[in-house]
Amino acid sequence: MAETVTIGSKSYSVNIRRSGSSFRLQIDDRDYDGEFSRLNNGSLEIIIDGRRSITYSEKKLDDSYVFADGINYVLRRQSQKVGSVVQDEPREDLVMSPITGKLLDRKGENGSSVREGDVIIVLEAMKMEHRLRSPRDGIISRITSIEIGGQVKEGEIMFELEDE
Amino acid sequence: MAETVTIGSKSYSVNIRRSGSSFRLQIDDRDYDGEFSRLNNGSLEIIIDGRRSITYSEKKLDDSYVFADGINYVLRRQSQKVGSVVQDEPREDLVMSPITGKLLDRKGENGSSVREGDVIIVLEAMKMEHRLRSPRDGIISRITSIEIGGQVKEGEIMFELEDE
Amino acid sequence: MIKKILIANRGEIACRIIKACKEMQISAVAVYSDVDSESPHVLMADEAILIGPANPSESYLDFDKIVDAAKQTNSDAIHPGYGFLSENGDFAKYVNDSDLVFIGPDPDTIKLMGDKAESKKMMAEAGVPTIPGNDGELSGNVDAVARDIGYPLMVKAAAGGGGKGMRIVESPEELESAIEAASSEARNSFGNDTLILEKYLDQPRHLEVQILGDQQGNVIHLYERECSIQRRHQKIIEESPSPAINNKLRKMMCEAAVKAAKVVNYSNAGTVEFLFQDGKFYFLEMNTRIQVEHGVTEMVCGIDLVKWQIRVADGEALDFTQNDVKQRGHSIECRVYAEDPSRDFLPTPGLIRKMILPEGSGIRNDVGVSEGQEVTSDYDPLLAKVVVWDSCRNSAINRMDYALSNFIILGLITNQPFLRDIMKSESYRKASFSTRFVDEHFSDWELGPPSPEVIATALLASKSAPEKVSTVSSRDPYSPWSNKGTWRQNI
Amino acid sequence: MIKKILIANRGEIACRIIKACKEMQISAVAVYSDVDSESPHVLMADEAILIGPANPSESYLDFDKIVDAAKQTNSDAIHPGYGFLSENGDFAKYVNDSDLVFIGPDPDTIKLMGDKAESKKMMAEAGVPTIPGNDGELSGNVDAVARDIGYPLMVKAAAGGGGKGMRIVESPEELESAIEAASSEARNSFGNDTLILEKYLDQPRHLEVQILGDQQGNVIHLYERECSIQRRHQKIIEESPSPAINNKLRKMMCEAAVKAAKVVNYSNAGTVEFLFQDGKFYFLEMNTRIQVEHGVTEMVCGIDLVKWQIRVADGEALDFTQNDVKQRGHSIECRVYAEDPSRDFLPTPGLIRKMILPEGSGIRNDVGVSEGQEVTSDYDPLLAKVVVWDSCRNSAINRMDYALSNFIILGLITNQPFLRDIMKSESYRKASFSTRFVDEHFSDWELGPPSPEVIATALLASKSAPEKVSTVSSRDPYSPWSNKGTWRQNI
Repeated sequence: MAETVTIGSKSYSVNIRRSGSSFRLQIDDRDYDGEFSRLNNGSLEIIIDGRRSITYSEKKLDDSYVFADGINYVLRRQSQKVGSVVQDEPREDLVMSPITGKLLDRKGENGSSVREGDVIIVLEAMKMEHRLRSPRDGIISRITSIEIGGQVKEGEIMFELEDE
Repeated sequence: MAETVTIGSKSYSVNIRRSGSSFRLQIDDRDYDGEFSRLNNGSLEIIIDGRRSITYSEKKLDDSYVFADGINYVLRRQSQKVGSVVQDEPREDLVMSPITGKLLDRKGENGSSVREGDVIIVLEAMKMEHRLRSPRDGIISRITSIEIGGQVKEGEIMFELEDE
Repeated sequence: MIKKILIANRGEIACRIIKACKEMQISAVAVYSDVDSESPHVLMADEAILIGPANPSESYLDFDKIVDAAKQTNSDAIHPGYGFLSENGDFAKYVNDSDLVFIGPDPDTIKLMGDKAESKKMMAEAGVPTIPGNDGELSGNVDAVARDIGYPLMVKAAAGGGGKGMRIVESPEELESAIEAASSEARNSFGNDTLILEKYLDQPRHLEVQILGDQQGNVIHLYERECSIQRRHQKIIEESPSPAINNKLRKMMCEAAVKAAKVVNYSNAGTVEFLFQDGKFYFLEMNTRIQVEHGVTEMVCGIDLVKWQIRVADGEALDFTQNDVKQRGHSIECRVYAEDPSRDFLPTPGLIRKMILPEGSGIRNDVGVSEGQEVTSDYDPLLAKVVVWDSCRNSAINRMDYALSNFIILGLITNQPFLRDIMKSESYRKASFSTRFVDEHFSDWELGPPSPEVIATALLASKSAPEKVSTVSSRDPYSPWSNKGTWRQNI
Repeated sequence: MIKKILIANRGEIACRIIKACKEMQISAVAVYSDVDSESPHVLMADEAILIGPANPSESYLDFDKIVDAAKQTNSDAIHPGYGFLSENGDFAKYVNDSDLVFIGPDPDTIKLMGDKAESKKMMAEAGVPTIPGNDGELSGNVDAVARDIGYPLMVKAAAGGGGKGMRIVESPEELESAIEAASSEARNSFGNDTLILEKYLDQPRHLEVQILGDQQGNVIHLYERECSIQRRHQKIIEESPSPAINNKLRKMMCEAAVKAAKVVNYSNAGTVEFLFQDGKFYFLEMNTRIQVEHGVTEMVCGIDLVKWQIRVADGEALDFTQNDVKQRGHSIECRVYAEDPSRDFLPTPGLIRKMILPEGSGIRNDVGVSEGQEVTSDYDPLLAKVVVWDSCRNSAINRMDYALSNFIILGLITNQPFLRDIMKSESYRKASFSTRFVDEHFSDWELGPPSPEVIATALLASKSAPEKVSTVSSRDPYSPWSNKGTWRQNI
């Protein structure tokens, strides 16, 4: 079953079929044949097209952390439903926290009318402030009820807009 | 149940009773009360008499490997049978290989008469030769049948003596 | 005689100071907040005292809790590290008043240097070059004032900030309208239309000189550091020597820094920061503490700054003179941060699931985290500093790229790929950069496309991998496997 | 132009060379035997070629397999490291004859220096001090010969070995009877009663001078190393500078070493070894390769020996002169071996279950093993070298003790505790030692008794430990936990 792997801002449709120590990897429209084995130090030895790489990885839910080619990567995996080609549009109405941190300020409440670019939420993480702005003109239909100074988690909904 | 722990050439009779994060440790005739917890980096935090140590350990069968106080220790554990006070005398007639390595030479065969100090077996490990000498005058009643150049394991019997 | 030091800090600098203590056979006391109970500085120290919750104002910034902890543990001195209370003159005074040694300069010196306007004035009077500008209110013949300062210059609101009431003026013709615009903006924004003129540096480098003074009045410099590679006005890559200055300028700047330090009777370690452009340097400010980037100076000069901080605080005199301090070779530091350079350097907390550090000749790792540790969003995202030394700048860059390409850290996003790309860039290698380097060359940085091995690893890791069979027959023994290696991959 | 190098070695030195290659942007090819298929040098290299079974004569010592591997991978050069084929003149010649660059001196130089009697004679003729003795057959006025050499001296069988036919003579009165006894013993043991007289050094130090020469005829020295701390005639601790010599002696010895190297038109890195006693030094032998202990010289002189080996082999001339080479500070190396110092340094193979290296300012780890690796009995038991640098010998010792006390290696017995005890010993700190140091001070060494924490850890580790609860209430926040730390424990 194909899945989508996202690295940074780019996504790839990938699939792997394994047989013993061999595998066939599909990335978008390209196929790669390879072999792999687990080494004693916990790394993987991967050979694709005669080229050998020693790689390391860790996993947490849908996130994979991979060290290869001298670079540390973070990959997010989502399985694709077969036959499903329609992807969810990003919902511009919903603004989520991009970080885990502290709620410093909330400049609005349910029913507030806001303009595109207005700062609605101020967060702090690692000594730096982060401002969440309104993605468009509208009215706040929902806003986080976390108290000022409280903890915010990455991905948590901060506010939602509706049309005026 | 008490057990014997050997570090280098010294042995200690030890026992531990644990309750939650507390423990009472007995080493020979002394008692120690302490607390312990596992830290996220895999180490143990041990507090005995108000003094804190961060220790690391690994285990393999009866061997425990412990890093504490800036020293790497190897401990061998043997459980003691309750009531058993008689310990096996070391058998002077039996000579075992102290190392894992290669058999370089065998200077004797079954029935050979040998003198104390004669070199009977020559081993090699890590580019160094090790000579196993006869512990006393006697006759070889048994000697390893491994061929010259073959592998020898630590603890394997190399030869045995009987009286002339 | 200092026998026990409390370190009023956390992270890599606390670890750095504890190591110095251990090597000097001085006991080290850590303080920590709730979330730091298993942080490396806590595990390394001889004693550790919990001083409060994660919020710094209730722990690492709390005068009383820190001084109490020092008293309780019979500490003789407090080392503030950098950040937190390190440049708080009131804290330094409080420590001294509590009969503890503050490892840093005199409280009055800290306070004086903390007042940026006052210290600039003092330095100008002492003959240290400062950024030209009018000090008081703008009046009289403005054209003449502007001509004296030279173009381009900046008109800015004295009460200003955040870019408001500020205009860059390229030529005399633009001056009048710029003053009018800035003045009106300043009035509207701050209710105060007082303006000042200042020379505008459009491509400044950030250079700084390391100073070390003792209580006997000896002050020496340990040459300069180049710290122009910054993001969000925070340094990420530093080096020494600076590739921008020749020996004559180096000498002038270092002597100016010593002069600046002597004016304030400076003792302990400190840094005089300069902006540098078009062959001229200007005093910016003095940092009255150890700097994050002190390691590059240590490697080039062969002098342990933290140990000397402790010694001079203990009353020892420097046992070497200016002539004994020589620069040898070249050193570079890269700061490894938990942040995402492709998303405006957003902090990226997370759990460090695996960490393997680079090792080898000329590589030094100053690390503040360990495998298994949760990097929370409570503190600065600095995870580690990789410092390298080699005989020349080019070799040092190659060594740094090697070191970074062997820095394995899994479980969170870091700027490691970004740092590698800077090391490989022509613009960095040519050393023709200013503090605008990141904006000019790396503002749209994105991680390059992954090789198939990266995807394969992610997809295969969750499956049970076969163990490697290492007999001769398992594969062609003479097949040369081409390891793509690391640095060659990401050009 | 060398673009790809095959490293005919394994372990830490292979890793060291591969790192130099990567920093120089040269491809590195590893060779390995069956048991090394997952060794670090194999994983680090750009390519890796299996060349045979564990037995070195069928792999790491096999001329043809190594040269074939170089040919197959289109390598330009072969670096032999130390040990194995590094001082085999025939191999060097075979490499050169195969149109590959041998990274080392000329094959003839290797052969010449491999003949210890011949090279001693040559050095004596060139005016390099050698151990005084009669060269040919003992005849004529033996008393006069002995007087010239000086007492104590040694009478030894020319054909001898193993201590037979050998007598130490303290004074002229003992000479005649010693010659008679040795002569008779020699006749009985070797069927040859030819005797030679040689000065006897009862407390020699082992000093050596690092040499570096290019193909243009430039030869410089990089000062001395002190390598007196040995066991089984193998070095375990080295340092630079030597605490035994003053600058005058240093100059004489280093100049003698350069003279020795120039006599044989030496190019590449090499080491001239001396014995030193009573203010006099004597040529012992020349090692025509990189030494295990080259790191201490690199740290003190700031010159990368392995990179220069590659450059001069490639025809580059040294870009610095003798005057540019300065000693700065003090460096010490400790070799961490898989061996048991309490059982006559018996090798102790095993699986490395955990390894954490020391990190920080002035600490360099040259490592040849990794976590998860089986250390087999097939090769040298050297696991890693810890090299430290600090401004003076005393600080360097403290830093080494800190570094060793943070070197975690679990799964096999190592000499780490032994090394720590040497660092702490008065005898080492006083630096008044000879090559008999270990025999004199540490022959009965045993691991000290463990603290209760050690036993507790062993017994508790197998039980499921509670996770640490880090809320304030879980324990008295103001209880100062006294971490026993490390180095203070084991005095």
